[in-house]
Amino acid sequence: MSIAWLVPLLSVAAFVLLAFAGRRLPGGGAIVSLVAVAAGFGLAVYGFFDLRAADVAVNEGPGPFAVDFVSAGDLSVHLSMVIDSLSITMLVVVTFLSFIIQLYSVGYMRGDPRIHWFFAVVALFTAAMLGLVLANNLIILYVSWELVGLCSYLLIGYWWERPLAREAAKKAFVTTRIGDVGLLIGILVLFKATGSFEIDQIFELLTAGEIPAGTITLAAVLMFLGAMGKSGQFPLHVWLPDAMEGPTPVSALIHAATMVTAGVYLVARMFPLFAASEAAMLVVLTIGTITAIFAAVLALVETDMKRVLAYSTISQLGYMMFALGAGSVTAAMLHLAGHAFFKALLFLGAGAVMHGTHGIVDIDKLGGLRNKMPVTTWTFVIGALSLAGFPLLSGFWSKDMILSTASDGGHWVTFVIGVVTAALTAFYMFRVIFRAFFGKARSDEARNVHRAEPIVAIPLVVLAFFAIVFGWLGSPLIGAPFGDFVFAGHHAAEHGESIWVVVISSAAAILGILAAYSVYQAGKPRAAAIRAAAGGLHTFLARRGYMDVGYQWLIDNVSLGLARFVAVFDRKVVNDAGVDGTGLAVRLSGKGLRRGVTGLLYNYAALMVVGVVILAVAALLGSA
Amino acid sequence: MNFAAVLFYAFSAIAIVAALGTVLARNIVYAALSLVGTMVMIAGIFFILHADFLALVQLLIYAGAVGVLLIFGLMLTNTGQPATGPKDRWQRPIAFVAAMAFILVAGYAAVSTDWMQGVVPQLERVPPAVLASSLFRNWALPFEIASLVLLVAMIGAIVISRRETSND
Amino acid sequence: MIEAIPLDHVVLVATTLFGIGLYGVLSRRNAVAILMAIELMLNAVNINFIAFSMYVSPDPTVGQIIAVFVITVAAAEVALGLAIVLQIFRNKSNINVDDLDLLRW
Amino acid sequence: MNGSDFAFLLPEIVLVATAITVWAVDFFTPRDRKPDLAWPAAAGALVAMAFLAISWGEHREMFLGTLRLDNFSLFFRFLFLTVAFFVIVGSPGYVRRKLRNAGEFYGLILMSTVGAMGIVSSREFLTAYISLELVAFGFYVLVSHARHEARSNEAGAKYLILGAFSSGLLLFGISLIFGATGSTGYAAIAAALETTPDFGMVWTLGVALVLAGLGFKVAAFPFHSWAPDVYEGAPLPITAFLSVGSKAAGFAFLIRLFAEGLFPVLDDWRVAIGVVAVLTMTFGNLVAIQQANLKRLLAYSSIAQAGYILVGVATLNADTTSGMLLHIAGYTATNLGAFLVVIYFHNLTGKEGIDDLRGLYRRSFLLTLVLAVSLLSLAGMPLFAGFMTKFYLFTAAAASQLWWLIALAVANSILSVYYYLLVLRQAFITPESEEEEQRPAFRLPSHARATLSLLMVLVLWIGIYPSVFVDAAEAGSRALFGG
Repeated sequence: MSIAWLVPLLSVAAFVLLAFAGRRLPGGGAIVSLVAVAAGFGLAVYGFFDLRAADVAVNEGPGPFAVDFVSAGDLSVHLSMVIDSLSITMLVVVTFLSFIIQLYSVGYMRGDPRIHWFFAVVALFTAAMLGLVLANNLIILYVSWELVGLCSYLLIGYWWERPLAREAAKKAFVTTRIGDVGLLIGILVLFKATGSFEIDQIFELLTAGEIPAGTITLAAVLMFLGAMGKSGQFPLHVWLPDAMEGPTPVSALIHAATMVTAGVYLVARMFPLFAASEAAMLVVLTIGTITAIFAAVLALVETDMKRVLAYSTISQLGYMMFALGAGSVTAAMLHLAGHAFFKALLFLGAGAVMHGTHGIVDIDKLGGLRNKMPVTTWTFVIGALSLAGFPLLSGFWSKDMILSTASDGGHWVTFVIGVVTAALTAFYMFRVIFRAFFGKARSDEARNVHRAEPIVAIPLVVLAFFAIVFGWLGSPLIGAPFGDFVFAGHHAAEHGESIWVVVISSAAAILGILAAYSVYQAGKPRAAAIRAAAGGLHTFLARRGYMDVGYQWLIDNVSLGLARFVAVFDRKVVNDAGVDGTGLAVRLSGKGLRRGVTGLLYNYAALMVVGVVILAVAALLGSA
Repeated sequence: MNFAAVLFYAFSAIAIVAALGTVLARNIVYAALSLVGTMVMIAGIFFILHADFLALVQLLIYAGAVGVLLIFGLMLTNTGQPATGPKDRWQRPIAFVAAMAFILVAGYAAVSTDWMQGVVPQLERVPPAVLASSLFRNWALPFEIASLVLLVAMIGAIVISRRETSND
Repeated sequence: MIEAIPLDHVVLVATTLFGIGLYGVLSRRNAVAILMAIELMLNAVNINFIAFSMYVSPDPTVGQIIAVFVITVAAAEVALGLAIVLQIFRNKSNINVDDLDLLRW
Repeated sequence: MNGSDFAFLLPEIVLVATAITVWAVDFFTPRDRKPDLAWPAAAGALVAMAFLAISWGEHREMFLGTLRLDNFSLFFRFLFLTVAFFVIVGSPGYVRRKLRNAGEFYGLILMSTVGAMGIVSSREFLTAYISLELVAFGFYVLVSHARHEARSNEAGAKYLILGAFSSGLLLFGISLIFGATGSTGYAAIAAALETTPDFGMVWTLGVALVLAGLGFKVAAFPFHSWAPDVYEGAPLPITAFLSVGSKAAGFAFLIRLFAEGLFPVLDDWRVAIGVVAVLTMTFGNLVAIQQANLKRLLAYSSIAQAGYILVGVATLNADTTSGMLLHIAGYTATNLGAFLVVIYFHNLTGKEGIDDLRGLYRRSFLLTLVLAVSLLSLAGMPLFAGFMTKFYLFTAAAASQLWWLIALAVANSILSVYYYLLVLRQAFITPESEEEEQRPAFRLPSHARATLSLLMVLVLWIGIYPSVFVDAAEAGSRALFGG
């Protein structure tokens, strides 16, 4: 299917049209973006069947096809893309969700003055995400990767009048860029070792054993750093909860279903590289496990509905990562796809609540919504059940597959943590449900909530359907067709799920739900009592483990401090009244340096002489 | 030691003393006069080094034109006001350290290097005709560019410092 | 007759003059005095060029030619420098480089 | 050298003739028409560009090998003419508001361009040096051109004094190299180094001094101190010219010198230049974060950019040279775009603070767009020139195994995103006061729209499909390294 490049290109075209003429189109030109992505979806489905007929697996696609991009001297960059089961799965999921969520946005964003900009950026985001998925070339991948980040920045800060949104946008951008440094250096390391940016060529050299083991580990870990940033893995997860300042459809599309899975996709795409290094796999496994449990615990105390979902996303991404670390691309991808559906559903449900209550998301202020918005309530419950891994729903199958992978691989610590996380997941999701949808309304807004309009409700129902059935693709009951389609190395279906894993994980989910019921629904005062008993622990969690504070401290004291130091060095007039007033320590430490650049000509000249000395000394040392 | 060498060391010593005067003299006019003195001594060194033409150029341009220009500039900008205190009390010590370091390092490098690795010095007087032919044949291009530099400097000096008529 | 003067002595004189000029640039506060110190540096360079040209270069004219150009540029620099300094003097009645600190930090 | 060789110098001759004509015509032009002398001056640059085509693919040595017209010099000569064209075309509005002596102003820009074109073609210290002085003298005058403004005077004085001081250092260095090798020609120096490579400290000192002198021109730390002050004080179009033209000329000098003359000893200098590169970019980026004035921010940003290019010098080979040429071309288009926005913004509002950009997106879509494209490109975001060229440069540099250098360069380019976004935030996000919301939209002259759009297209072109530029850069690199 060599017309795959059309899929992202359609959305690029939509972006260009919307950015320049969107203002003049009715409804902000949403229709343009919708048509583009719908067509993309059609192409993706066609490609899926095409590929299914060809029966090929990950990295065994019908060969990458290329457009010459830069070709000069040693460095040639082809615009090459790859269609294999991995990318086509993502292609279908991304286009489908993008379509559904944009449809929902038509209702949700109605009346917003900048609506054309919203759809333009969503279209650009979709294009970038698709480019990332299709890339067979690490440069294309990196470019799309950055573009995805840029769109995320623009969309989180979409309501730029709000200071919180601006801060969140900046935080997301800076945090993910930290990971991106790793990715870029990792790409360069690979290029250094192989002389190629083409993923398939790199793998050829890899299987031929031409890349030294140390380089493999280094490259894999560096690339994983990029995945950690984008997929919100501990300790780079701090931006994701704050990113909920963006419009809810954005949270659903970008910060739950697609962009944040880019990290998981990257690891899956580069899986042969990771698999070649035990150390790298261990890093992925460990980080994934820590993330899964850490985020689930933080979700326990969060009262902002969207933020609970954000932590849940982080936790589930951790799940996917440890699935990869344990060696199963199939399980990770199944969970990725299934999660995309039910998490989008949950976010859109939360959005419907916000819409109905005019912006209330604090579950302490909600309650009793069940009667006023039945469709929202029950679809939300389905989503939550699926997420919790309730038997026979979508999430159940993928979670089982992940846990079996862990148990089969003998990763018992991870297995236990995975089960505990499953229980916690069920608990916090039903905490939200009982607090928000059941019981009595605790605010006027919750009492006067209005029902969701059809264009908002229809996507919910469609997504709820998939939240129930999608995971069946991975069910051993019907022969796990997904495992036949997406696999790397070995067929997942070959190691069928042992029944005791199924029992344990089902029990964990049900226990979690029951516990939530007993704490938040059955007996009234228990929640408060537990909170009181937990005391310091609760505070610790409510402050998100003080990680944001810690990072802020680091930024304030280390990086800004460094910047400030240099500025002072550059700025301070030496004879300023300030100098004599400042302490002796400052004078002793900064005197020689600070007088360097002061606006005074002779200081500048003196600095140049110092420079000659630096150069000469460095040359003598460097040549020695 | 022959006469030329004696002259060379004498000129050098005077040049260095005068140079010190240039950078140390409190009265700026004395400094300018010391500079002219240094230039004359350097012209002498040129002469001893068989660069007669350069010695002449040095005398004409420096001792003549530049010296006069500088003194002229000093007269124009001399307000007689006492200078304000320095903004950087460390200026002179740093300058001293930097200059001493430079002289010691570069001087040591100059003395310790075997400059004449296999080269036999020619030490012949270059006739002005040879110099001129070299200048206008081999170095015609830099010569042209130098003329542009002078043109730019001239126009620049006029643009920057001319007094304007009232309607200008 | 200049055989009695070793090349390193000439270079040493040039270096010393250059260093003195350097000191002048770094220590003077009068803009014209700084220009004068720069002249000193450029002249020291000329001594070097002429000496090297005589002693080591296969073509004894090169150094002298360079010196001619350096002198030209140096003179032009003084002229232009004085023009700017004069303009500053007109605007501020002062040519102390300490006071040239509108632009900083 | 025969008469027909002069045809290859026609671009320079045309520029000089144009400059002198403009100066002459200036006498007969009424005061209020003088700023329009920009058009003949710009036309001269275009004509010169046309004559440049003669040199395409030709390699000529003239004046006993002191001048070499090859693809390397062709690349830069074309670049300088482009820069001169855009700077002149971008000037009239500013000149009308702020400057007198318009004719001299444009003529001097052309003269400096001639100097820059001389530098890139010289294979010999004296010719290169005197060309460098031609560039510098032009700039001394241009920087102090707003002669009634204390800031312009001050910038001019600082630039002249420090420039002369750096020339002194450079010349002393050249004299030591001359003393050690007996020649000023790069080829002869390289040959001498092959046979008698050991001159010990004199050699080290000589090269260090030359590097200091050239470091001054490209504003590398710690020879950069003049740059922010001079950039801030100079008339805006000249700041733009300085930040791209003068810098590129300095780099061209450096690259040719190291490739053709000092290559045998380059290995001794890689670490030293690498250290300077890292200091330069780190310093530029860290201080840029603190700036409130747009010009000053761009000044520190251009210091940082010099640091990236120095990475290429430290790892000099055929590949990194083409990387540097490409990056310089991309940086030139990008920075010109950014400065033209600042110039037009200043013409319309008289302001140049970052705060003053508030609400820009509402007042002029084009200005905001070009500013965004330029800054994102400077920040090295994908799709824009800055990413592509930096990527190409760093990838080529990676072959040197100087991993610490590459890693720090990449880290720096990511650090820099922060302050570029701060500027964009003002333009896009920071809310206006009610009073400010009443301000009318800008009206840009049509030539401004045209030049801005052209530069934006260039930046995107280089960022997305750089093949033709890569080819040109590689041709330039091959001229030095063969192959």
